[in-house]
Order: sequence, then structure tokens, then C-alpha cells
Amino acid sequence: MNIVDFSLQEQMVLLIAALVLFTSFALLAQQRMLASIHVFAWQGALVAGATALIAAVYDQPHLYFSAALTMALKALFMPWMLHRLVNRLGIQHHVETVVRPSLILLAAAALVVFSYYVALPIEKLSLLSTRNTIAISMAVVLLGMLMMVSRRQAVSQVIGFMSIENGLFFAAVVSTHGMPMVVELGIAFDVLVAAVLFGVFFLQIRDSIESLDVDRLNRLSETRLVESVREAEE
Amino acid sequence: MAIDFALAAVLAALGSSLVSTAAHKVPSVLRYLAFPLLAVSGAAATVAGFMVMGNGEVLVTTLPVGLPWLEWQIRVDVLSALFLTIIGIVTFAVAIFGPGYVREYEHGQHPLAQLGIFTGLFITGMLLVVMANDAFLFMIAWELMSLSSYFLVMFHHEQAANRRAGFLYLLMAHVGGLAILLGYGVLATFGDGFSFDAMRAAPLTPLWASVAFALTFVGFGMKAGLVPLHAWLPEAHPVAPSHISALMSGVMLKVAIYGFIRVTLDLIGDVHWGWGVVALLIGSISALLGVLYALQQNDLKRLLAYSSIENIGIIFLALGMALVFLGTGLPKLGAIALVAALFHTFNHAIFKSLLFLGAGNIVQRTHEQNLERMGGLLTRLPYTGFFFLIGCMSIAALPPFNGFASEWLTFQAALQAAELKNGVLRALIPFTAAMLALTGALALACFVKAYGVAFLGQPRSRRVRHARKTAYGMRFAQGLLATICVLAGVFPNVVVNLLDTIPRMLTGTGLQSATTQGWLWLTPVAPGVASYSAPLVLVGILVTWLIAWWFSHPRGARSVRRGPAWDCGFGPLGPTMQYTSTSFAMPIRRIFAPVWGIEEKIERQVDEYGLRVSRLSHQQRVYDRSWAALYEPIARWVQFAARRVSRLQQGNIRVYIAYSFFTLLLLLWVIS
Amino acid sequence: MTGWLLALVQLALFVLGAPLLVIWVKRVKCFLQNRRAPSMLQPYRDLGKLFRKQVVLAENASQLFRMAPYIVFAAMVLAAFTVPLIAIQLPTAAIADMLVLVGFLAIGRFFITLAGMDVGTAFGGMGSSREVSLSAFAEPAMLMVIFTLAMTAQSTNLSSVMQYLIDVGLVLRPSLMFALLGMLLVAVAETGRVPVDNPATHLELTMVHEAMILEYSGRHLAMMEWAAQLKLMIFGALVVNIFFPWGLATEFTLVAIAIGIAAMIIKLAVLGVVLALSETVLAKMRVFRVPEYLNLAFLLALLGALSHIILEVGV
Amino acid sequence: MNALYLTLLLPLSGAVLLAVVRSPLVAGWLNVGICVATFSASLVMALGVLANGPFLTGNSMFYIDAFNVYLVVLTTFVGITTAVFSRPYMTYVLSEGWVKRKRMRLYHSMYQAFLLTMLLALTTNNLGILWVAVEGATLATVLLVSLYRTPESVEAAWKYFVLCGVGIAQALFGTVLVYFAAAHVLHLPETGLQWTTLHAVASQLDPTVMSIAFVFLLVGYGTKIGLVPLHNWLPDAHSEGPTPMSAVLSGLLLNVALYAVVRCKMLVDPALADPAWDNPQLAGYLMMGFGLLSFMVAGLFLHRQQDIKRMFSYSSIEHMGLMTFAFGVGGPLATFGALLHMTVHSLTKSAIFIAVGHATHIAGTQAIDKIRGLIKTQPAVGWGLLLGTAAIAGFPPFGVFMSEFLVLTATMQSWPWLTLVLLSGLAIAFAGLFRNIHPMVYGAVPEGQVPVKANMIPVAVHLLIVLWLGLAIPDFLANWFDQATLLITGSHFL
Repeated sequence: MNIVDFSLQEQMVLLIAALVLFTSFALLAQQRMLASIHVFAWQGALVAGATALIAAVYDQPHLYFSAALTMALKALFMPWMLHRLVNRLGIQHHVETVVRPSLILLAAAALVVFSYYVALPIEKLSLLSTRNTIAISMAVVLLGMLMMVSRRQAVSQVIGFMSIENGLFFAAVVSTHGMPMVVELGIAFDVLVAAVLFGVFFLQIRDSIESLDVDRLNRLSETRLVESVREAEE
Repeated sequence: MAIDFALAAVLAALGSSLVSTAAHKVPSVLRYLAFPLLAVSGAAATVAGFMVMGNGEVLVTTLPVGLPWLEWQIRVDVLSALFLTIIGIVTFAVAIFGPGYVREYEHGQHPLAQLGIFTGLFITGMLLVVMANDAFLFMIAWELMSLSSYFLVMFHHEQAANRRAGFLYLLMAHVGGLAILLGYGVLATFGDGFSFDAMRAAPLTPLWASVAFALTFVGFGMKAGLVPLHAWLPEAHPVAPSHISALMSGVMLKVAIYGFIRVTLDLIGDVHWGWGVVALLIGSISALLGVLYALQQNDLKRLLAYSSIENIGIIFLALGMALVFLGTGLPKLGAIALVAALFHTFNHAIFKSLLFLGAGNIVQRTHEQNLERMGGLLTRLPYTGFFFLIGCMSIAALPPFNGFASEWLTFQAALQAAELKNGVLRALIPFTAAMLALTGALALACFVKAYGVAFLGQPRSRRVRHARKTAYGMRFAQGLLATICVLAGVFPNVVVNLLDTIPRMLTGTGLQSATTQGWLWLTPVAPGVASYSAPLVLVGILVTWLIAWWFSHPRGARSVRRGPAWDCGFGPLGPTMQYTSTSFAMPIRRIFAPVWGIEEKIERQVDEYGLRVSRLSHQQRVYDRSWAALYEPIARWVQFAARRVSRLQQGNIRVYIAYSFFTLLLLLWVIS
Repeated sequence: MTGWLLALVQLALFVLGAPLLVIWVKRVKCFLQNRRAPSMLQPYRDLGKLFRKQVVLAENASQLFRMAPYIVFAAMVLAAFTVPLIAIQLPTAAIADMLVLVGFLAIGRFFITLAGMDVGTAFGGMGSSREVSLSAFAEPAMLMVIFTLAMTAQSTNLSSVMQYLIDVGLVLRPSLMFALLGMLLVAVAETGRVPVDNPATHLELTMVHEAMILEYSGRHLAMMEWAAQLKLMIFGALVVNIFFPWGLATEFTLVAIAIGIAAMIIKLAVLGVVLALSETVLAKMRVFRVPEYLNLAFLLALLGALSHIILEVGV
Repeated sequence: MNALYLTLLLPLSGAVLLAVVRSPLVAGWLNVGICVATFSASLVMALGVLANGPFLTGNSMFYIDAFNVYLVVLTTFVGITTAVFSRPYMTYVLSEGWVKRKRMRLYHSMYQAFLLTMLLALTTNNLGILWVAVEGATLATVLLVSLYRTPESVEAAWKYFVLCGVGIAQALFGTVLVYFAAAHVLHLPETGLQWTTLHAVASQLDPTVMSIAFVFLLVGYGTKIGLVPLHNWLPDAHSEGPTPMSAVLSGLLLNVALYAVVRCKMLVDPALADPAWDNPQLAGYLMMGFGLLSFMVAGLFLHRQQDIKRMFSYSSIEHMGLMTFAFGVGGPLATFGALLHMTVHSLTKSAIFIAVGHATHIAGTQAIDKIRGLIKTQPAVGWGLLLGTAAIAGFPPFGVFMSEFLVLTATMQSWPWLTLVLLSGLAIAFAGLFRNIHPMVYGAVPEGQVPVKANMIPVAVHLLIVLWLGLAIPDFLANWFDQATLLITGSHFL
């Protein structure tokens, strides 16, 4: 069916989906630390909004709760925590140089097409108006991974990781009206702990290699190990 | 009844390994408890074997362990019985020999407990292999045998060379075991089930039958030490304590033979003559190369180990003939060849153990393993010298000893090749027989060298000069085996009668006319065709000897005067003037030069005029070509692959994430 | 009974006649080389002298050294037992076939080589080393010859083979021709004659057989020498009686046996002349040329076997 | 039922309790005690299952059947032995000053938390909770990997954390998709993640969604299993963390991840069986592919190791690969073998890691070429290591041989030519293991290497059990395996 046949709220859901996708692109393109944290916060907010909207449209009361949860976690707590960390680590003005940004954006676009192509057979059986959102959320997940691959900054990697989680939440919400409550709670708990642990690790990494450049975390490598031993032998 | 004896043997062996656990507290427990138990086990196994071979029955039972749907199945038929007997006799001899041998280990840091435990397990494994009636128990027993013998090889693990040998041995044993496992897998797949009875019933397509044969041939051949899979054998056998070497060379290789016969002739059943050709060729090559390498060894135990390869080759040659005959529908001739093979298996077990025990005796008395440092031992260890001589004569196939009898049978089988339809086979078999003849002659050269250099001449080192007399147990063990050599050689009919039951069971036909002429005459094919009377030969030799001695010996006056050796007027003699082991083998080394990899280094210092050679040193290393040919390439390939693979993990987390990213994409693309 | 008696007579002929063959060859050679020859009884005199003399043993000679001569001699006598000289189908023939004959020769070789190494002189070791190396080639060749015969006559039993050849009469078999040539070469090598070895010299570079028995004296030496002569006789008898079996007595009548003896003497005499001729015209070859020579023998024997398989029996 | 709750509550309370206990010694003993209690609870529960079959409880929140009951017992058991080992070992670590007392609290508390997550993952009936638990396992252990705070350990922990996080996120996406598929079949979505419910309706689930879901689930949990090429975190985490951690990681975590995958496969297979779908074997093929790849690659990695713990972690990858392959092959024989292999592998491997811990303690290093002559220095440790390696290398009469035997035969029946690959892989892996183990246990002792106070009882117990399983599988275990086989493949084996 066509978008014009949808009710206004449904159209809004689709619109939000598009915005979420856009924020992922923005995250990919964004090279300034603080800015990307803010974008991430917006993404979280959008996911929360979508949840609330779904709750309203298909009146699923428990979704309100998870919307609140998402809002609190993804849009407020985590950005705030990252913010604090970034300040503490003194990298708030850090600008990351991504190699061939245009190429990456091109790849990102290709990924969107790909995930649409993958999800195409699914939508046949989708009862909901929000069927293509599966493709969108899959794309968000993949874009998050792409971001993790392309960024050397530990913090931006974490942001990528979190945006993957956003994608998951979004998928769960818009395609299936949310998971059972207990699962939601469990996931939220995990995410929370993860966020804290990330904070811990930033400090640990910082202590061990005086930087957050993950490319310098390469002590443990098969090739390295062998070479070192060969040196020892010589 | 017999099966009780067989199980009792297993239990006794297990018990011996159990009591040995106390040996690290009380070393003497090995001598007073463990070895006697082994003797009991050996005796029981021998009794069981003879009982079953005597009345040709088939005994079956199951033990309440194993897989839930497949308990351990035990089956003792005449084939198992023969090998039970072999294991039993040698184990008995070793158990008698052992106490005297390990006594010296009791002082010092040697882990005696380890020795005792794994000796017991080793024998348990071998006994169970020949008694197993399902692939699962077979494999367990088989690997138990390999693993425990590996630990025994590692008994002297201080030297790096021994460690290398042990590693190689374990690796080869494991690979061989896997090949056998796969072979059984084929049979089990077709015969739904791991029990041998199911496998016997398995309807195999010729292709899969050949696959199974190939796998088992490789697996058992690897254990038996067929060229080119033999490289581990001369490394591993010599480094174990000598009585263990005797068990490994004398018995363990035979267990491999057993497995081969069991699978090809019993489980697969209908054989194809092509397999016979393979076995024939590989066997003759192994025999020839084995003896050639043996001839070049200066380490007595290495020499014996290589000669084991030779004899295994001979056995497989005979087995190959048997397969050819059976595969071309000549069961009578197949029976002759099979009996010859089994007879030689038995003989080799006996005299090779005898020789290894003798070598062990020397090693223990002189702490020398190198022929170049021995000499003149006959006057110092007369008993060992005498028994070792008998062993040498048997292995060199001299009438009327047992080695000759079996090789004679092999030749007789080969000479019946004329009955084959296929002209190529008719030409091939006499040719392999000629290879066998060459092997025999070289074996004689080899053991003349071994005996002459070790026992005759003058001692080449101080330790050897002061060799002391041996413990009675060790003497007795050697004497026992030597007696068996003579008896089996002089009364081959008895042995052949016992062995005859095996082809009867496997193929339904036996030797009709082997012993029709009575106990005195051995006529495998027909009296007119060929006959051999070992007893008369022995009597003849003795009588002529006596007559000659009686006539020539002067009465009364002192007929013998001792004096310095004449030596064409050179002299006085020094031990360094003798022919060494290396120089003795030189002509043959020169003739067959391409067979070995030879590194020779000659340094000469001449005086200032360059006329007189003041100092001359000659170093030479003879190494096995199979290394460069087969083993190193494989090792290199694995190293190369490992190096390539290790690039996969070069430490950058982003690359890792990329891996999982692209894996995901790939899979998604694949499924949609 | 007569059979056993005849066997003993034949054995006696073998043992006592062996020196004659040697001296006969020697005399022919002398005649060919215009030298004065020793009398026909010379070898007997030598043996008798040796038997009377006292034995001088090296200090470190072991028991094996003293036993060896008797064992070697006994082995040769047994070998002689199994080779038909004047008659076939003797009861003794069944004791051992051609393979066992080879075995007897091997016993002799085994002990003579060990004896050579016993005292521990360089010469002895050298002789033994060479002996075993050369025989390692001679033996397979001989066995190939035997295979050829055995496959022709369907038996490895000497007298059966000869019986068969007599029965079928003269058939021109390429296999037998090759076998004969191979056998001749092997016989020369095994009996230590020129060009393989030279019984007449004690040059350390060349000698094989003599080097091994250097340390022997008295009756031991006599035994060794006699055994060597016996060996020559055995090979002679093998060659002539296998390839020219005519005249052998097949039934035990006086006439037949008389014919058998006469035929044997003539055949051996001819062989002796051939041997003497060859030794006169040929020169002793270097030790390491001998393997090539023996390879030739092996090749001939192999050709014999193959030509039998290919040419003489249809597939 | 109560036994089940006890099994879960004990480690939970333990985690809380140990977080506050200050003295490491007390904590160590408490740790052991709680583990013993948990084990006995799980034993009671197992007996219950044995008596009256699988049960569903906690308004169908927990489900115990033949497949997970023995894994639960196994988990608690390995928990005990490792705790027994960790008590003296961690005091040694403490005395070396590698960790501070404060972190010991973290260690013990997290140890219990880890066990909790394992047990939760095994016993839950809800795919979502399963995911939560597996993720929780990562969170519980990640701080332990970096316990020593060396640069390497921090790096290892970071990789562990991020890679597993990403992986597990994909698994969540897969779970969402499963839920999505379920939502169209059964219309009360609250139960839409309950395994039992899903399994009942599995054949109606939409194949397309399920296939995509399975890809995400496989890649996700496969990261935890350590399937090549998703395995990269595993050697680092094993080699840099404290040895008891390596033992439980190798012995338990990998098993649980594999368990998760198999549970999902049990849902996917019926779904794909629907005639409209062209490739019903898809899940099996994917698992076979991953398994074989991991098996071969890990075997090659073994040849280039310098760190003993790293080496054995690769051996774990190899064996997990073999199990994945076996489950992928499917069929009663292969599945039975795989189930058996899960048991014997986790027992043997944890035993090996315990022995390795003592060995590294003796030699004072993890570098393979520094460890020498163990058998002479301390025969117990040397033999433990040697026999353990022999067992893991698949030598009879140890149980690993039996399971490999079954798997090989199964492969022989369905994929004859793959057996050659498997065999060459086994040989390569074998050579790789022993070429390194050999010089470590044998040979002369380097000076200054002295015996230490080592408690080898856990190793002995493990190896004895493995030996026992190799000689004779007890009937009740065989029956559990058989029922599990029935669940997974739909046909009995025995």
C-alpha cells in the first residue's frame, strides 16, 4: 500500500524512522566529538519518541514505560555520561580525521539499499503499516557497525555501538510493538551496566596507552607475538 | 575355559601396572611383584592361545563396559589365538628378563613407577587389540597400546633426540590410528554398526572396499613400519629400555600385522588381487631398504630396529602373495602364502625379541650401544654370545633354524606363481622373490657384521673390556627364546599344523599336503614338488661334525698351542687395527650408494713436506632419505599455512569488527 | 636300502673326489702355461700334512673360531648329500631341495666369515666384508637360476628337476641357456676362482677367501681347504648334472651306476678344462668390478626366468 | 522447582555477599562453599528431572529439559572445582601483588555473578532473557579479564567487551526478528519469546524472517562461541585474564553460547522445513561451514603459539568448531556425539587450564619456551598437563575420543569426503599441541624452578570422569543425551 493511505500517526512513525536513519548518517559524517555525542542524544530521543507514538497509536500502555526508559537512558543519561568523560579526558575538542569520508557515506548508502534488499521478502507478511522499518533499523545497525569500523577513537566507537543498540530498540518497537516487559528491563539493565563499564574502560585504556586511539591497542596479535619471539631468539 | 585364561592374562597385566604405582616408594616392587604378574599374564595368554589353536574353536563374550548400545565384545578365534601366543611368549620372556635389567634403575632418579605402570598397560592394550570384536574396543585398545608405549619411549627423556623420537612416534601413531578409524568408519557405514560381526556382513561396493583397504593398509602399515611410513620406528624403538624395545619390535609390530589380516581377510572378506600387488611391492621395497639401512647402522639397537622393518617387509610380501592368490581364486596357494606369512610373523617375534634382549644385556653390562666401541664380548658374556648367535642364525635364515623354515615356505609359495592366469603377475612374483633372495643375502651380511663386530675380535673400549657376567633371569629368558627358535626351526610341521587352522577359518581351505609325509617331512605343495626335512638336516650336520671331529682330532698329545696371531707377519695386534662396523659395511655402501643420504668428511694433516700423513680423521653420517622425501615437505607446508593464517589476527580491533561486519553482510547476501 | 647305500657311495665320491677336481684344473692350467704340474696326489698329501700338524691358535681366538671349520665342512658335506652326482632319485635327495642347498652354502659362508672376524685382524675383517658383499649378489642370481629350473620342472627338488629334463629329452630352451650362463658366472664367484678371486695368491688387495682363513693352521686349515674343494666339486656337479643330465643313473643297477660314474668323470673333466682355459685367458678383476660381473649374472638369470614365462608357457 | 530457584538464588546471593566480604581468605572459602551448595541444589533438581521428566515453571519463565539439565549440573560442578583451584591460586596472585585486596572482592563477587548468568541462560525459557544472560556473562567477566591492569590485559578486555558487545547486539536483532515472526503466528505477544511456545508453533513461522534471524543469531552467539572469523577476542581474553577465569570461560561460557545457537536452530529448522522454502538445511549448512572453518584455522594457529594459555584457548576454538560442525551435520549420531563432546570438552579443558595455572605458577611465566621439565620438577602437574593434553587430543580411552569417534562416523555416513578434512585437521591440531607440550613437560629442569603447593585433586577428578565417560557412559546420562537428541533432531539415537 502507499503512504498516502496511512493515518497521520503512521506517517509520523515513518517520518521518525527516516530521521533516525538520517541521524545515523550524521553520526557517520560527524567528526567532532561533542557534536557526535549530541547527534547520538538526538537519535535516542527520536527512538523514544517513536516508542511513545506507537504506544499512542496502537494504545500499548507498557510502551509508554519503555519510551520513558529509552528517553532516560539513551537520550539523557548516556550523552551526559559521555559528555562528562570527554571533558574529563580532555578530548571534547578532539576532531577525528576519517579517511575518505565521502567513500564511507557512499558505502553507507549502499548498506541502506542492501538492507532494504534483504528485508524485502519480509514486508509481504507485515500486518503493520510500519513494515519497512525493519529495513531501516537493520540499516541503522549496519551503519553503527560501519562507524565502529571506520573510527579510531574509543569514544566514537562506543557511540557507534550505542547507535546499534538504538537500531535494535527501534526495530523492536516499531516492528513488534516492543518486547515483553521483563526482556525490556533486562536489556535496559545490560545497556546501563555496559555504559558504566565503558566509562571504566576509557580510564583504564587512557592509563595504559596514554590515548584513546584503538589502533594503538595492538599488542596482542599473532604476527606481533611471533616476531617478538624471533627477536628474542636473535 | 580358554577365554578365562585370556581375560586372566588381561587382568594380570592390569594388576601389574596397578601394583607398579607403589614403585616410586618401594622400587623393588617392580622386581618382586610387577614382573611376576607379567609372567603370569604371559603364561596365561600363551596357554589360552594354544588351547584355542589346538581345537580351533571360536569363543565370544562381552564385557559390561563401553558405549551404552555397544558393550565391549571379546572374540578369540584361531587368528587371535596365534597372536595371543606370540604376545604371551614374549611377555613371559620379558618378565623373566626384566627384574635383572631394571635393577640398576633402582638407584638413581629413574621413574620406575612410570616404567611398570605403562609396561602393564602396554601389554593390556596389545592383548585387548587381538581379542577385540568391535571397532570401538579395538581402537581403544590400539591407542592404549600406542600411548603407553609412547610413555615408555619417553622413559629416558633427558636427551633431546629421544624427545624428538617420542614426539614423532606419537604423531605417527595418532595419524595411523586416525586412518584405521576412518577405515572402520567405511565398514561401519556399510555394515551399520561398529561390531565386527556387522562389518563382516557389510555389503561393500568394490570402490569402497578398496578405500577401506587403502586406509587400513596405511594405518597398519604406519604402525608396522612399512617404507616410506617407517621413519619413526628406528628413532623410537632403540631409545626405550631394551626389554620394551623387545616388546615393541617383537610384538607391537605383529599386532599391526594382526589388524591388517583381520580387516582385509576377515572383515572385508572378498579381496581383490590388486591389493595383493600393492602389498607385494611395498613389502619387497620395505624388506630391501630395511636391510640396506640396517646394514649401515652402528648403533646395535637401531640396527635391530631397521631389521624389523626388513622382516615386516617380508611378512607383507608373503601377505601380498596370499592376497594375489586368494584374489585370483587360488585358495590353496593363498593358504601356503598366508601360513608362510604367519610363520614368519611368529619367528620374527621370537628371534627379534631374543636379539633385543641380548642387546639389552650388552647395554646393561657395558653401557655401550655403539658397535664401534664393542668387540670380544663372546669371551666375556658367553651365554649371551651363544644365544645371540642363535638369534643371528635364525634371522639370517640359515637351516635348520626357524627363520629359514618360514622363508622357505615363502619361496615355495612364490614358485607356484606359474599357476596364475595373469602373465604379468607370473612375472612379478618371481621377481619379488628375487628381491627377497637379495634381502636374505644382505641380512646375512648385516648379522655377520653385527655379531662379528660386537662379539668377536678384541674389545674396542674399556667398559666393554670389563663387562661382567649377567643375571640368571636374563640368561634364562634369552635361553628360552633361543630354544623356541631351534624347536620351531627343527619341527616346522608342528607349527605349520597349528597355523593351518587359520587359513581354514578365514578362507575355508588349508594346506592339504603340508604334513602328509609325517612329522619328518614338510611338503607344502606335494612331496614330489618340494620337501624339506629339518630334523634330518640337524642330525646330518651334527653327525658330520662329530665324524669330522672324531677323525681329525689327534689322540693324546697336546694338539693346540696358543700363540700370537700371525696376521701375515704384521702385528702386534691392537683393537684399533680391526675392521670396524663402518668399514665392514663399506663395500655394500659403495655399491648401493644412491639408497642412502651419506655425509662423509675426511680431514688429513700432512707434515711440512706434504708427504707423510700425520693425522687422518674420517667422519660419516648415513641418514634416511625418507625424511627429505616425505616428512619435511609436509612439515614445511603446515608451517607455511600456519604463517598465512596468523595474518588473520594482527591485533587491530577495527579489523576484527570488520570481520564480523562482512561476515554478516556475506551471510545475509547468501540467504536472500 | 640300496638307495641309502648308493647315497653314501656318492657322498664318498664327492668328498674324496673333490681334491681331484682341483688338482685336475691346476694340472690343465700348468699344461696351458707350460709349467711342470704337481702330481695328482698333491692335494691329498697337503691335507694329510695339515691334519698331522699341531694347531696354533691366536691368543684371543674364541670357541667359535675352533668350531667353525667343522661346521663349514659339515655344511658342505650336507650340501653334497643333496646334489645328485651319479644317480638321481636317491632317498637323500628328498631331505633338502635347491633352496635348502643355498641355505647350506649360507651356513658355510656365515661361519667362515665370522671366523675371519674372530681374531680381530684387519685381513680377516676385510675378507669377511668382501665375502658377504659379493655373495649378496651371487645368491640372488643363483636363486633366480633355481626359480627358472623350478618353474620349468614344476619342482625345486634337484633330482626331480634332473628327472624331468632327462624325460623330456633335449629341448632347446632359451631360459636354460641363460640360466646356464648365469650359473657358470655364479659358480666361478662362489668358488672363489679367477676372475673374482684367486686361490693362489695372498695379496691383501685382492684376496677374499684366503684372507678369512689366514689365521687357521693344522687340521682346522685342512677342514677349511677341504670344504672349499668340496664346494668347487658341488658347483661343478650342479652345472654339469642340471644342464647336461644325460648319463645319470635313474635305476639302481650296476650298469647304470657304472655309466653314471663314467659320465660324471667325463663331464667334470671337460668342465675342468673349460675352467682352466678361462682362468688362463682371464685376469683377476678389481674387487669393485666384481659386483658388475655378478649383476651380469643376475641379469642373465632374470632373463632366463622371464624368457621362460614369456616364451615357453602360453598365457 | 525450589531446587531450581535455589540453584539460581545461591549464586545471586553469593555475588552480593562476596562483594562485601573483605578478607580474601574468607572470601575464597565462601566462594567454594557457595559453589558446593549450588552444585548440590542443581543435583537435587537433576534428580527431580530424572524422576519426573522436564518441567516448566515460574509462569513458564524457566524450562528444564534433558538438553539443559546436564549442562546445569556440569556448570555448577566445574564451578566447584575451579573455585577450589582459584582459592590457593588467587592467594598466590595476591601475594605476588598483581592485584589489590579490593579487587579480590570484585573477583569473587564476579565469579558468582558469572555462574549466575550461566545458570540463568541455561535454565530460562525466554529467548530474551537468554540474550540478557549471555550479555550479562560478558559484563561479569570483562572486568576480570583486565583484573591485572597490565596494558595487555586492558587491551584484551576492551577487545572482549567491544567484539562480544557488537556480536551480541546482532543476536538481539535476531531475537527481535524471531519475535517479529512469532507475532504473526500467535497473537498474545507476551509469550512470543518463550521457547516452549515458539517450539510448538515453529513449523508455522515464516521461513524468510527466520532465516534472516538465524543469520543474526548465529553471527551473534557465534562470536561468543568463538567461531572463526569472529573468534579474535577469545585468545586474548583467555591468555590475559586470571587462570581460573580462563578455565570457566573455556569450560562454560562457550558451551552456553553454543547451547543458545542450538536452541535457536531447533526453532529455525522446522520453520525452514516448509515446502515453500527452497533450502531447508540452511541452518545446518551455515553451522557446518563455520564449524569446519574454525576447526581447521584453529588447528593451524596452534602451531605458532608462544603463550601456553593462548594455545589452549585456540584448542578450545578448535573443539567448539567441531561441535558446531557436528550440530550442523545433524542426525542422531552426530548430535549425540556433539552433546557428549560438550561435556567432555568442558571437563577436560577446565582441568587443563587448572594444570596450566599450576605450571605457570611453577615457571613464573606463561611463555612456552620458558616452561621446561615439569615432570621432573613436579610430577603431579606435569602428568596432569600431559594426560589432559592427551585427552583433549582425542586419545582413547578418554571420553573426547568417544565423542570424536561418533562425530567422525556420523560424518562418514552423510559427508564421506569431509571426514578426510576432519582427520587432517585433527592431525594438524594434534601435532600443534604436542610439539609445544612436549618440551614443557619433558626434558631437563631449568635452574631455579622449584615445586609449588599445588592442589591437583580437581584435575584428577575431571580427568577421571572423562576417563569414565570414555569407558562407559552411565545410563541416566546416556538417556539424557538421547532425549536431547530426540528434542534436537526429532529421532531417538539409542
